[in-house]
Amino acid sequence: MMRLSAEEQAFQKQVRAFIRDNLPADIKYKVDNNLLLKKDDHVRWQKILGDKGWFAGGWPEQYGGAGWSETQQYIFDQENALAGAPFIIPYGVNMVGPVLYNFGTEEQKEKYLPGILSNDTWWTQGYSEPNAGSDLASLKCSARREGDEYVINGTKMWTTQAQYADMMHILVRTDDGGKKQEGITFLVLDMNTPGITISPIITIDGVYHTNQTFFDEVRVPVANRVGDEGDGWKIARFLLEHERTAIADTGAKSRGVAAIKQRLQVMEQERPGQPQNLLFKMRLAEIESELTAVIALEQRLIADWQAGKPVGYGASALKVRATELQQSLSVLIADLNGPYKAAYEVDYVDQGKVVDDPTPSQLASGGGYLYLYGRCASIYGGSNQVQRNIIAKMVLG
Amino acid sequence: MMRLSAEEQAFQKQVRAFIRDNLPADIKYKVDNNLLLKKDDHVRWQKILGDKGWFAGGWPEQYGGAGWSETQQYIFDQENALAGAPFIIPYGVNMVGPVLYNFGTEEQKEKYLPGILSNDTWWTQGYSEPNAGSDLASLKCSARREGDEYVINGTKMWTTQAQYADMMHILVRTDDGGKKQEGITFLVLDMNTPGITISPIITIDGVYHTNQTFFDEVRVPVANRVGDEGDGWKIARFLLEHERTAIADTGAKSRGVAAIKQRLQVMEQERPGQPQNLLFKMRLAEIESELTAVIALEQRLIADWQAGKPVGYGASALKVRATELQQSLSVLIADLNGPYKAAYEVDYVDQGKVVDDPTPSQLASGGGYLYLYGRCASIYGGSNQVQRNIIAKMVLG
Amino acid sequence: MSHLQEEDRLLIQEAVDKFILDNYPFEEKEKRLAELGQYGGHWGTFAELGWLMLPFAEEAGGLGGGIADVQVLLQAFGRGLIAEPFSEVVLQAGKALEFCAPESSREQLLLPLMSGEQRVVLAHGEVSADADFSAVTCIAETCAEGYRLTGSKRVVCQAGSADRYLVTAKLNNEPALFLVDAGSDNLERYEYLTIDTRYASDLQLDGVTVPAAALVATGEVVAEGVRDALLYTFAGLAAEVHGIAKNLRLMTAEYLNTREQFGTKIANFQALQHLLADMVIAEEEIASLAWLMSNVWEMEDSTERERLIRSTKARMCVAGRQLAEIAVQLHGGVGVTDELIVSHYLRRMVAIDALYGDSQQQLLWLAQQV
Amino acid sequence: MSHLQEEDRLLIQEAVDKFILDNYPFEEKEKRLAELGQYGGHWGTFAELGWLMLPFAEEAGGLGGGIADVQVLLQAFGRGLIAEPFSEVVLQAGKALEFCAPESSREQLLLPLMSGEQRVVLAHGEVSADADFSAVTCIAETCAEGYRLTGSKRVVCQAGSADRYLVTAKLNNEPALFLVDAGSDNLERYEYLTIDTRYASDLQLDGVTVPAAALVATGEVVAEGVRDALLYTFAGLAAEVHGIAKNLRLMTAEYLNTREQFGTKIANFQALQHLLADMVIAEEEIASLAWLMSNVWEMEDSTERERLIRSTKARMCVAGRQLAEIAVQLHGGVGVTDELIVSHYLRRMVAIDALYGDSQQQLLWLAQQV
Repeated sequence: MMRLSAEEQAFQKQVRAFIRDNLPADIKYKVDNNLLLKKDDHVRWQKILGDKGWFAGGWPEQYGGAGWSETQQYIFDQENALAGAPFIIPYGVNMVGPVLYNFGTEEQKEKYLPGILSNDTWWTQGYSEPNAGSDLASLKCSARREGDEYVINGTKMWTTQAQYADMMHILVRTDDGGKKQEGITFLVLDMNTPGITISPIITIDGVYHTNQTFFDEVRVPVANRVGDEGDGWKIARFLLEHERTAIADTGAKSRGVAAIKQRLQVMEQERPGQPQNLLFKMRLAEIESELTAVIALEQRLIADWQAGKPVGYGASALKVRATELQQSLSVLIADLNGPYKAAYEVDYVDQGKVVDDPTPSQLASGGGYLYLYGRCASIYGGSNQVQRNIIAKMVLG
Repeated sequence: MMRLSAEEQAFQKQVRAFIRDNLPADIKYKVDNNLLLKKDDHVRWQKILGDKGWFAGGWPEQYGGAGWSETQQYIFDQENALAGAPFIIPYGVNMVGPVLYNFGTEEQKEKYLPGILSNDTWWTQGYSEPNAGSDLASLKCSARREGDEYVINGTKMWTTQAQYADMMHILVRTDDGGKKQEGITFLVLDMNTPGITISPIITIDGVYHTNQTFFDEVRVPVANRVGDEGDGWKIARFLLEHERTAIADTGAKSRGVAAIKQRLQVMEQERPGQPQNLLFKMRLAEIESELTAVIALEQRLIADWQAGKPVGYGASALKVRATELQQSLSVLIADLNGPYKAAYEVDYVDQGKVVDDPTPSQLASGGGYLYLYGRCASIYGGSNQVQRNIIAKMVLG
Repeated sequence: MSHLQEEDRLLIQEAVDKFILDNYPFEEKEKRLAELGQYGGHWGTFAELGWLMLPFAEEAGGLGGGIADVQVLLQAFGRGLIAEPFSEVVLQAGKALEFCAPESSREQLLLPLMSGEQRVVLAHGEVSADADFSAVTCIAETCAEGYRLTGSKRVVCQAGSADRYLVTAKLNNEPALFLVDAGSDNLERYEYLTIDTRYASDLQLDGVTVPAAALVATGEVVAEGVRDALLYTFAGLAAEVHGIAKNLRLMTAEYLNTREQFGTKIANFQALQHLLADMVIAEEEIASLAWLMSNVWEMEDSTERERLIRSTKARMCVAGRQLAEIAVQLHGGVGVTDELIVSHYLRRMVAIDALYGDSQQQLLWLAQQV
Repeated sequence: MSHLQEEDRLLIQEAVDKFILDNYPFEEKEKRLAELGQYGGHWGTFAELGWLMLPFAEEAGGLGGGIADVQVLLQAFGRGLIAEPFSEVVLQAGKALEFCAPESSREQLLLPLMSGEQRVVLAHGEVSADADFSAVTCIAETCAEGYRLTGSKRVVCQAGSADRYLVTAKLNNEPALFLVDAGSDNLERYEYLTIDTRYASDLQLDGVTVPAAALVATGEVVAEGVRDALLYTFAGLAAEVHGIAKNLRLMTAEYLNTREQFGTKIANFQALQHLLADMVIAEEEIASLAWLMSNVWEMEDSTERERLIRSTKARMCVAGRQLAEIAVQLHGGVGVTDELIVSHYLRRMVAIDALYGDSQQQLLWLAQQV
C-alpha cells in the first residue's frame, strides 16, 4: 500500500477541497452521468486549475509547473477523477509539453509552452496511420525537405480533437531507407497551414471524437522540428513512457464503483430483497476485488518508478487489466438499467445539457455510451494483444 | 433439436429400463460419488451389456455388433451416462475393434474381435510419446523389420490401463526418411512379450490411471501388423474420426447437473434463503445454459454426420466447449462443499468402497477428484490450443 | 421445424436474399434513413411477399409456417440489419394475438396485420420486463365506453411505427389484453433511440378509454399467450443472432487474411487465429441453438420448452456478444468506427440481449426453477 | 510493513532460503514424508531460528515483526511448499491468542508456542467457516471442573500436529475462547488428507471438560480477535500465493523455452506466449496485493482494512488459481502428473482458496456491505 507522508496527505486534502469548491456543476453533471465532454468543458476546467497553478503540476517549476513528484501527480489525478472532474486532455500538457522542454530549443519552449499552460493553444496528435495501427514504426506520412521547409504528404488516423485544435504534434517519415524506426522525425505544425483536410470519424458510440487528417503538400518550417531529423522514434518512446502513470485511470473506476453502490442502495430501498439486487452486488464485489488489485499494481509501479526502477512489463500488465476492468465496469453499469439497457439517446450523450428530471432512457444512455466507447480501450495505446506480445518477449528473452 | 423416430424412442426406453434394472449398486455408488472405477467395475458392466448384445452395439452385425446407427449409439451413450453407469472403456471396442474390422485381415478379425466382444481381452493404446504430445506425427518409437518380426525400441506415454492390459495397439516408426507421417505403422502386440516395462504415472489427482511403457527389443510378428507398412497415419486419422461422437460425453454432464440440483434442493431445505444458495443456483443455471448449447451442437453434428456430411471444425468446437464445461462443472461441484473443498481422501476415491454413512470429507473428495482429473480434459485428445489451430486453419484456408 | 414444402422454403430464402441485396446495402444506411424513415419503409413489400402471414395457422388465414420457416427470414434480417419491425409486429404482437384471441375472433384480428394494413406492437414491459406477467401493474377498469387503462409501458420497441398497441393489463386482477389505437386520447408516447440505432417508446396511459371490443381476451390464457409469444420470438431471434454471428465471423476471417501489420498478414498471428477460433466456436454454439429452436415449438412439455428457450436466450446473447466484441477487437481501429457494419452488429446484439430479460434475468429464471 | 531492521530481515531471508535448499527439494517429498512424517518435522529448527516469535509484540516476548517480515517467510514457504503448520500455529492460533488474551496472561500463553514446546491450532470453523463468529454453534457451559464444551469443529488444518486446540464457542451466548488439550476425554478427532496433500481433522467435542484456567477470554474481544487473526493470516498468505505464482511463472517460461513440438521451441507459438502473458499479469496482480497486504495492518480504519483484506483473499485466489491452471495447461501432459511440482502448486492454491471462506464467500461479504 502506498504510504503518504504528512505533506502528501495535506496536499491531498487541499486538492480535494479545491475541486469540491471550484468544479462547475454543469461539468460535474456530465461526468456523473457519463456524458460526452466538449472542448469548452475541458478548457474551462483546465483554466481553473491553471489559475491555481495545478494545471501542469508535473512540469518543472522553471517552465511554469509545480514540480510535483510522481506521487503528487498520482494524488492529483485520483482526486480529480474521484470528484467527477474532467480527465485532463493530454495532447498538450502531458505529451508535447514534456517533449518540448526535454528536446526542444529555447525558441520552441518560449513559443509553445505558455499557450499550453494557459490552455489558449489546443493540441492534437498525429501518430497512427490507416495501415500502421499497432505497428507504429511502419508509418508512411512523409515530410520532404525543401530549403528551410518540410513538405508533408500523407494521412493520420485517430487525430482526436483535431477539429478543435490549433496545433498538432506529428511523426513523419523523413527517410525511407534503412531501419524503419530511424527515418522518423517529430514536428509541430499549425492546423491553419494550407493543405490540411480534416475528415471526421464517427466512432462506435455514434459520437464525433476523432478524425482522419489528410496532408497535401503541407509546408512546415524546419524550425518546427523538435530534436534532430530521425529522432522521432526516440521521442515517441519517451512520450509513451511519460504517459505511463495515466494508463489505468483508477480514480474514475473508483468513482464508478461508488456510484454503483449508491444506485444499488437505492434499488435495495425501492425493491428490498430482490434476487437481482444480490446478483448485481456480487458483480460489483467482483469488480471491487479486481480494482483493489489494479490500484495496488498501479501504486506499486509508481513507487518503483519514483525509486528509479526501470519501467518493466508491469506497465503492460496494468494497461491490460485496467482496460478489461473498465469494460466489465461499463457492462455492469449498463446492465443495471434493466430493459433500458437498450436505450441510447445519442443526442443527450453528445450535447449533455443539464436536465433537471432526466427520463429513464436518458439516464440509461450514459451506460450505453460507456460500454460502446469502452470497446476502444483495449485497442488504442497498443492493443491488449500487443501488450501481451511485449510481456511475453520480456519474460521469454 | 434431434427428433427421435418412434423406433428410436422405444429403444431409448428399453435401454433406460435395462440399465436401471441391471446396473450393480456398488458400481453406481462409485459413479454417483465421483470415485475412481477399477478394471473389475468396467469389465463387470461391460459383460452385462455384452450378454444383452449391447456392448459393441455400433459394430456391424457380422462381427457380433448390433449395427446401431449413430443416433442409436448416441441414445445408448446418453442413457448409460445419465443412469450412472460406467463410461465404456474405448481402447478395445471403440478403437482397435473398428480398426480391425475395417483394415485387418480375416485372421486378425477372427483372432482378436471375440476377445474384445467378450471383454476377456483388455486393451491399451500406445500413441503419445514423451516428446510428441500434440505433435503425434513426430513419434520416434521404432520398429525394425527382422525376417517376419518387428523389433520395437522406444517408449510410449499415457498408456492408460496398461497395467491391466492383455494387448496394446501401437503406432511405431518403420521408416525414418521422407514425410514424417509416411513412416508410421500400426501394430497390435501381446503385453506379455519380453522387453516391455510398465512404469506407473501418478497423475495430478494422486491416482494411478496411466503409465509410461518402455520397449527394449520387443519382438512382434509381422502378422500383427494391421494394414500395410506406412498405413499407421491413415489408421490413426480413422481412429480419431471414429471417436468423434464420444468427445463431449454430455450424458455425464447432464447427470452432474441433475445431481447438483438435488443437492441444492437439500441445501435450500436445510438453510432456506441463504444468499449462497442463490449464488450456487445461478452458477448452475449458467452451466445449464452452456450445456444446452453443447448438447445442441453435439446433436446437430451427429445429424450432419449421419447425413453423410464431412466432419468439419464442429468436432473441434465441441471438444473445446465440452471440456471447458466439464471443468467449470467440476469447480462448482467442488465449491458446493464449502470448507470441505479442501478435503481430498485419495484412498476413498481410489478404493471406492461403498460406505453407508460417508463422512463430509469423504463426500467432498469426489469433487476434488473431478476437479483435479478434469484438468487433463483440456490437454488430452489434442489440447484445446491444438483444436483452435485446427479451427483457424480450416476457416482461414 | 419447417411446416412448408421444401420448394416454398427455398422461394422464401431466395426472396429475402434478393430483398437485402436490392434494398439494404449497409453503405447506404444514411441515405435509406433519410429517404424511407426510421422503420425502413418496406412494409408493403413484406406484405406482398407473404412474410407477414408466414407464422400464422392456415385456419387463421396464415401460411402455417413453423419457427424453422420464420428463421429463414430472421437469419437474413440479422445479416442485413433489417430495421423493419418484423419481430415486433409479426412475432411479438401477431403471435400474442393468435395465442390469446378466442378462435372466433382470431382471423378477424390478424387479418389487418397480415395484410400490412395495420401495424400492431406488443406493449407489455414496464419498469422491469419479462416474458411472464409478474411485472404488469397497468390497470384496466370497466367504464361506460368500455374500459379505461392506466399505467406505463416501457421500452416498447418500434412503437413509433405502430397503428395500434397490444397492451397487457390487469382487469379485476386478471391478466387482460387490449388493442389500443396509437392516437388515443390520454396516451402519451416518448420516443428515443435505441442502441441498435432503432427506436423505442415509453407509453403513458392516463385513463385511456377503449371500446368494449378492444378487449382481446382475459384470464390465464393471456398470461400464457403473451409469454408464449415472447418465447416464440426468442426462438426466432436465435436465427437473427446466428445471421449476425456468421457474418461477423466471415468478415473477420477475411479481414485477417487482408490486413497487414509488422510485414505480414495478420492472419499469420496465432494469438489472433485463436481469437478467431473462439468466434467460430461461439458461432457453432449459436448455430446449434438456432437449430434446437427451429423445432422447439413441437415439444409437448411446455415447462421443458420454456427452460430450453430461456437457456438459449441467455447463452446465445452471452456467446453472441463475446463473438461480436472479439470481431470489433480483431478489426482494431476500424472496428470501433460507425462506418463499418461490425460495430452495428455488436450494437444490435446488445439490443437483443436487453429484450424482455437479459442473460442475467434468464439465468435467474432458470436458477429459481431449481 | 517491516518492523525490523533491514539487516535482520535480510538474515531471515537468507535463513529461509537456505532452509528450503537444505531440507525441501521437491523431488525428495516421498522420502521426507516417510522419514519426518506429515508435518515436516522441522519445528525445532523453526523455533531455533526465531520464526515462531517473529510476529508477536516485544512486550509479549516476541520479535515485534510486522506482516512484511512474516511475508518473507511465507513467500519462501509458498515456493518450497513447506508443510510445517506455520500459518496454522503462529498466525491463526498465535495471533488469536495475542489479540484475545488479556495483557496479564498474554506472554505466558504465548511462551510455549513461541519456544516450539507446544503446538496450538485454531479450531474455529464449523459446517460453514468464516473469519467472523456468525457460524459458531459450539457451546460452553460452566461446570464443577470449570467448563464443558460441546460441538463440532470442522476442517481444522494440521490439527494432527497440535498439542492443544484453541476452540471458539459460545458461553452464555457470548463469544469465548478456550485452550483444550488434544488428549482430552470426550474429544474425538477424525483425520483426513487435504487437497494439498496435508492433513486436516474434524473434531467432535461431546462434553469435553476443561479447567477454569482454559478460558482465554470472553466477550466481543474474542470475536474481533479471532477475526483479526484470520484476516492477519490472509494478509500473510498473499505472500505464500505470490511465492507460488512467481515460481510457476518462472518454471513455465523455462519450459516453453525448452520443450520442442512441431519442429520448434513451443515458446515460439504466440498463442502460448499470450497464455504466459496472462500468467505474468496475474502474477503482477498478486505481487501487488502482497505488497498492499504488507502494511495493511497499520491502517487505522478497521472496516476499510477488512474490506481490503477480503478483496485480496478473493482476488489472489481467483488470479492464483487461473495462473496455476494455465501453468498446468502449458506444461501439457507432464503438467498433470504428480511428479512435477506444478500440479502440487495448483493443489495448494485450492486449499488456500478453501481456507475460512473461498472467493465466492469473500465476495459475498463484500456484496453485503453495499
